[in-house]
Amino acid sequence: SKAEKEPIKIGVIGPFTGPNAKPGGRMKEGIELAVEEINAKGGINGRKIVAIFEDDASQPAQSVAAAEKLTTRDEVLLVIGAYNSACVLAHMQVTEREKTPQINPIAVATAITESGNKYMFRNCATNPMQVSQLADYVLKNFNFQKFAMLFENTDYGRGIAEVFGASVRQAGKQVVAEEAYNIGDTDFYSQLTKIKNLGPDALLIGGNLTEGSQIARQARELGLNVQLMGLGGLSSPEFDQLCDGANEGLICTSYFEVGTDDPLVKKFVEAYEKKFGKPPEMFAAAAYEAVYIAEEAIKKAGEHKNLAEWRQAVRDALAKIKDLPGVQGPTTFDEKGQADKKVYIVQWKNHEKVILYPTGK
Amino acid sequence: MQNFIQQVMNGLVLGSVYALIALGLTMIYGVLGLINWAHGEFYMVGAFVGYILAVRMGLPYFVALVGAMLIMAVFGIVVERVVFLPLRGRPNMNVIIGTLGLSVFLLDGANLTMGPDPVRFPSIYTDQFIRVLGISFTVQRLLVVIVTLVLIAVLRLFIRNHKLGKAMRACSQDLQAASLMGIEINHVAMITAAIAASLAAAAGTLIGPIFLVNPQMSIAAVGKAFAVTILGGLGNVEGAVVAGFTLGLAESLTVAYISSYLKEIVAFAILITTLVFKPEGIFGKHSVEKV
Amino acid sequence: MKNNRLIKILVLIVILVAAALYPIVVQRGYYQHLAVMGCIYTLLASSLNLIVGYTGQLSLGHAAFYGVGAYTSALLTLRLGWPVWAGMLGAMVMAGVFGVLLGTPTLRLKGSYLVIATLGFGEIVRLVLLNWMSLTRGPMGLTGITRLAPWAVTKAHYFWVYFPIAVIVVVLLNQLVNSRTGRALKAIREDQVAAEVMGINLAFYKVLAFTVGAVIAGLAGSLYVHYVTFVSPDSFPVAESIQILVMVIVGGMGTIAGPIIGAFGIVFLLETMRALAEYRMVIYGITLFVVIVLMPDGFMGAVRRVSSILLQRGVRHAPAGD
Amino acid sequence: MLNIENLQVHYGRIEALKGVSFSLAEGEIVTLIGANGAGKSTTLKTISGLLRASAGKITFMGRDITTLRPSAIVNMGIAHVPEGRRVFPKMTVEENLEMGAFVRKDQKGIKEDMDRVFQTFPILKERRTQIAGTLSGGEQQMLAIGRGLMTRPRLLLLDEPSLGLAPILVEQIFQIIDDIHKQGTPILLVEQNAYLALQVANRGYVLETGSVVLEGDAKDLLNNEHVKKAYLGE
Amino acid sequence: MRLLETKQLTIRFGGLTAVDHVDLVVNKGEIVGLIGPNGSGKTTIFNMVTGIYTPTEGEILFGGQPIHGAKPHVITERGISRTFQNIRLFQSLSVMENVLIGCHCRMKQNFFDDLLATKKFLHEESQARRTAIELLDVFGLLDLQHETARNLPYGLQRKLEIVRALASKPELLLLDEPAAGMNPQESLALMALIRQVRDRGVTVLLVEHDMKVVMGICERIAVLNYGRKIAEGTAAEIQSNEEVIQAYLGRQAKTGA
Ligand SMILES: Nc1ncnc2c1ncn2[C@@H]1O[C@H](COP(=O)(O)OP(=O)(O)OP(=O)(O)O)[C@@H](O)[C@H]1O
Ligand SMILES: Nc1ncnc2c1ncn2[C@@H]1O[C@H](COP(=O)(O)OP(=O)(O)OP(=O)(O)O)[C@@H](O)[C@H]1O
Ligand SMILES: [Mg+2]
Ligand SMILES: [Mg+2]
Repeated sequence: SKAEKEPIKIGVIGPFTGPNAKPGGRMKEGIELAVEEINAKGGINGRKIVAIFEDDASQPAQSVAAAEKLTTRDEVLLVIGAYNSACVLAHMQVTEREKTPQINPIAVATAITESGNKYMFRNCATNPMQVSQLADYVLKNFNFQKFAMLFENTDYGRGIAEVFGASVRQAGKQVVAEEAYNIGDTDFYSQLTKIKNLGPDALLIGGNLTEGSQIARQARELGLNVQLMGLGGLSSPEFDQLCDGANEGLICTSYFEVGTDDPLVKKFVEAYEKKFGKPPEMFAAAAYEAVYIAEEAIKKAGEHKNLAEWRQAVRDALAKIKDLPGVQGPTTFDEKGQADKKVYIVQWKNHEKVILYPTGK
Repeated sequence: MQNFIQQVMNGLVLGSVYALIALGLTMIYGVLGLINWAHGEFYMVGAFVGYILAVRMGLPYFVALVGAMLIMAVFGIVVERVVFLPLRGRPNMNVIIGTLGLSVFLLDGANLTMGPDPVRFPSIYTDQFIRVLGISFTVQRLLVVIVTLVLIAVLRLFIRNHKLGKAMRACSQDLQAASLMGIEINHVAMITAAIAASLAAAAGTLIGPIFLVNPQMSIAAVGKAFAVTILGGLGNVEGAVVAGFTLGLAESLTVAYISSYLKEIVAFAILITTLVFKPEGIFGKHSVEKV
Repeated sequence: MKNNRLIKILVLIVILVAAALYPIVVQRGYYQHLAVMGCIYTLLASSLNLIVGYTGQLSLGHAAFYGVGAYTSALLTLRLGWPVWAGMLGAMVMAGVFGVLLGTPTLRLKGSYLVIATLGFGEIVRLVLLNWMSLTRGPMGLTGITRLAPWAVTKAHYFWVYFPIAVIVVVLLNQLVNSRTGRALKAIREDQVAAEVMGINLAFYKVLAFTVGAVIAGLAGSLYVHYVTFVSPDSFPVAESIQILVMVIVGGMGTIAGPIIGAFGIVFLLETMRALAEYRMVIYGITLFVVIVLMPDGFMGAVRRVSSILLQRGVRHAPAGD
Repeated sequence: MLNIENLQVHYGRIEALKGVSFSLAEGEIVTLIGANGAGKSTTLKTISGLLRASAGKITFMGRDITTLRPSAIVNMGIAHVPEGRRVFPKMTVEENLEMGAFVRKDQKGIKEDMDRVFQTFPILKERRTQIAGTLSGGEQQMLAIGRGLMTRPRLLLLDEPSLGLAPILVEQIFQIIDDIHKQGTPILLVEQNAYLALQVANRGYVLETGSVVLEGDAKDLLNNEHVKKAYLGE
Repeated sequence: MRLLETKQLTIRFGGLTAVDHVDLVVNKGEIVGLIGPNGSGKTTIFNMVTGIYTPTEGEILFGGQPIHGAKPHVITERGISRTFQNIRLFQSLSVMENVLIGCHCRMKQNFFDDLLATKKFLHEESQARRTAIELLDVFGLLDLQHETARNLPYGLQRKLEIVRALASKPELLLLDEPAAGMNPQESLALMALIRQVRDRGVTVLLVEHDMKVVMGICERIAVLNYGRKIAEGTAAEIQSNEEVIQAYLGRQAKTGA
């Protein structure tokens, strides 16, 4: 019948304009690629899928409107997104109320999966997960006594500082500086001068690549020659480009590495490079993976005439996903919808990343 | 002490940035009487122009700087004709909304054409360091301060000695009466917009190599520029300069000696406290309204 | 006079009935959501209009009152377990206090100085919300905020509550601006010195305008927060203040209908423009500029101009001889 | 030297001038009189380019100036002392006078003219460094006239120069008008004080709701019954 | 009975003494003229009496009570109202609204009465409207009550300013050059109006350069020069005072305006 030929609609919320338009764009690319691949294989259960992208410009109110539109006007089967934790926290009550399953590939605030929302699934490591892995690694492998932290004044940056600081103190080491900055700041000389004066052994940058690269460069300009550490975005090729060498030696966590020999990753990197002419980075990978997780669940859920039932079935299928291979490693959701994801720890050496952990790869 | 000197130096660089951006803003207000909400975007567009000239076309840095200023002067004239002119003489709020339209247009236009990604804008001076007495900074930073001071001096001379300066003041007080004095208001308006835009271009091209260039750079800049403009007294060129440096130093020292969380608040707190005690800005002259 | 009143009441009834039917006719939750947001923005725009349009005090800090209301209501219900209606009252009181706080120091400021000072005030409030971690949880925001009521499940329910609230507030504002108080505000807008010499206490009425405006914006904040059930400082940037101002000006400031038209108009316009994808904001920018140049007095001003032309025509066609 | 033909001016859709024609010859003082709102100021503003005519023609010294911009018109030598003073409120008295000489380059002549203005209005000399916005009404009026004279015009347009001036100054102003005239500068004078205006003028035009209803020799108009009744209050 | 009295009233702006130890008395029911050369301090005295400027020295007594230093709105409530040398109407409001604003300080309702349209509101409002209509009628402006103030011709704007001032039910009315910009015909009509106002029990203090008006209606005239009072007396006395002629009237005063 006609209904069966209708494509399956997936809603995507992300910042396609505004301050985070850049990572938003990567996210979009990852999704476009996955959708294209799945449709090329003939879709899911014989149906094509379409992604409907809605911009939230990183503003919670707009994010709510986007979720409302996707769930009630476009009547999508499931939602993927968004980028900012504040936006997800704002709109997740919409998807919950509409009983629409949501996969969140990027936003890392713990509260997202801690609130008891049965329709929320996250396929990336939370802040505490990645930060404590980094802290463990650094504390175990280096003999640093004094740590400094410079982080963005957002839930993301604050969360990093909190977890990292706790680990450091627990190990009996010292946090000598905790400095904040705002997104969009460009000059960090003041903070870095202050930090330099306190003589730390290592500096943790808790922020995104734009500000992170500035911090790395300005630290070098000021002659602050300490071990730099970072998270997430600081492992991307763009970061390396923007740093102009200032990232040499920086240790950083990474959800996704192009250089591993996992066949899934290889295939993804190849296809992405072909389509977009550049290597993928973590946000593209996470979003790409989210589409495949959705595919698996939709496939398992089977056909339903009634949208509400169908959504419910997809949700239940998501909850049951176990060891589903993906470009960020296997996905298994716990009862809160959080996937247990390991992260890589890498180090920038001569514009290349050397994987420090896990050592086997 | 060393720390203090370094922080003062940091503050001076920041202050130059603020002053340079605020100068154009205060001139447009002073002469045309309009609050240009899109001034941050002037700065951003100027930075991109400098970037294209210097990096993509490979022109020497100073050639790119002058080139960007000239190109943006033309840009300023176009904006004056197309946007400011229809808003001339309209109430404040309409001007704000009208130039807000321009600002949104330029910002998202840049997002579309240049992409949202930040780009690096290296100059030969970004990798030359000066290290004395344990304080350090790049030559580019020093350049920012020096070129800013030179531009300010030139601008002052120009405004003081050229008849245009007087014409600008007259225009800001009564456009019609000014035209009756034989002042060609349209020329004054265009020249003002041209100067303001080219100052913004200078700011963008000077600062681009220190930081990064991306469409979003306009947003952070404009709030500060407004604070500086008001602190210095609207339309007051000297005021903008002093206020710019004051704010730069205040921020730098706040981070150093109080808390980096308060850095942003300091700007606005200074602004509001000043206005409460001196409603016409630090350098505004207070005059009783004659009834 | 009497007739006029009757017509007004009839119009009001028609509007109310139409509104009550809206969520029934328009089933899609999305459009219902827009209508709910329209009500909230109506409160915001109408209250800003009191300050800007009627009193002539150009303010770019309105989102601060909105934010204070939202946070107050959220914290009172969340932390102290107050019922939602009490949270709303608390939000209004607290926002009102902030209204006095902003109104008083800006008494001496005029024109552009006032604009920038209010902008600074808005930023300070946002930054405090962002940095006072122990109270607001800073950038993390507050989650799990109490819903309006246990029975308020769908957006239609919210609309049925929020719309009458908006109507009541607008009716009260309409009454206010046509009274002695309203005239005093308008006099201040027109000429402060003359107003004072006519016996109007400048300080009192300016602060009053800011306070009443803030109270209503605080109410809007409370309505917002019990609807979205999440709040973070990101929701109240300067851009939000400007957006509200755009609604007031584009609708037609200094009129009662203007801000309402502006609020619903902009909410729906921006959503309709989603179809333009990444060109949305570029085109929005151009639209704003063109609208403000072509309709300097906003939509209501344009309506008035057109109708006066039509009326004039009518007079001309009337038979000669008085 | 100045010729106005069938001048029409609109404010929006309101027609303020409905086809006004008049002329002014070399060395003449011509006065326009008329009730409030007759269109006198509108006429002057149109001549000096502040307003655009919707029809009609203005020629000055044989050149069509109807569509020129104010600055060009000033450069041709027409100075307009506008109604309501319009001094630059935040400039000092001295700066205001300098602004009057904006298009001139002869530093010496400017200095001389400035001294002459101070001689004519000694109070301005006393107030030299005061901000013009805080001057009394009459002082501002003097300043506006002085600023107009600083242009050293070939034709002077005066809009109600005696407004708000003390009687002794009104006398003086008319004396000055006479002096300027004697030095050969023609003047187009708009005045409420029709009596004085017609006394000093060579010819006059009576404007009523946007049209010229009477014109003639100033002396004749002084004795005209209609003028006497409507404008001289006799 | 002394209604207004200034004692040694002085104000300085920087180095300039704009008003210099002026003693002035206005009795109830009088029309008093205040004249003097431009810049002699007339408007400045008005500004001090109405609270816009605070005197540097001296006192202002109104009905025996000191009012110097009080806020303008308080002084208006006490019963002094004024017009401005440069017309300051509420330009974009209607004629009626302008007058109702004049009634402001005589209306007794509070904010909540206004907000909730209480009985008190309705009563006060209709009372004020009645006052306004009556005043507008007297001044021949009633037909224009819905017109926007800005659209009125100059002469009528001056009249409206007077009506607005009267709406606050003042005991003392200060008029600052009400005849400026009026032609002789219109000035005559204005004189009649001012007399009428006085006959309604309002005391008038008048600043005016049109000597026909001043000499025609003022019972007493005070003359200022350089901020000092140089003469005081009846029209005839003033007109023949040599110092006043020198400083202000000029030789041909009688022929002119
Ligand atoms: N800016 C304006 N907008 C609309 N109408 C105007 C404007 N300026 C003047 N008018 C109208 O044009 C007509 C002529 O005005 P104008 O100022 O020329 O009169 P006037 O003869 O100079 O009077 P006055 O003696 O009052 O100065 C009047 O009816 C006036 O109301
Ligand atoms: N705010 C002020 N600052 C400085 N000087 C002032 C101020 N107000 C008035 N003056 C000066 O005080 C003097 C008196 O001014 P005022 O306006 O009282 O004169 P006036 O008698 O009303 O004159 P006119 O008849 O011209 O209106 C003037 O010389 C004026 O320049
Ligand atoms: Mg006139
Ligand atoms: Mg005066």
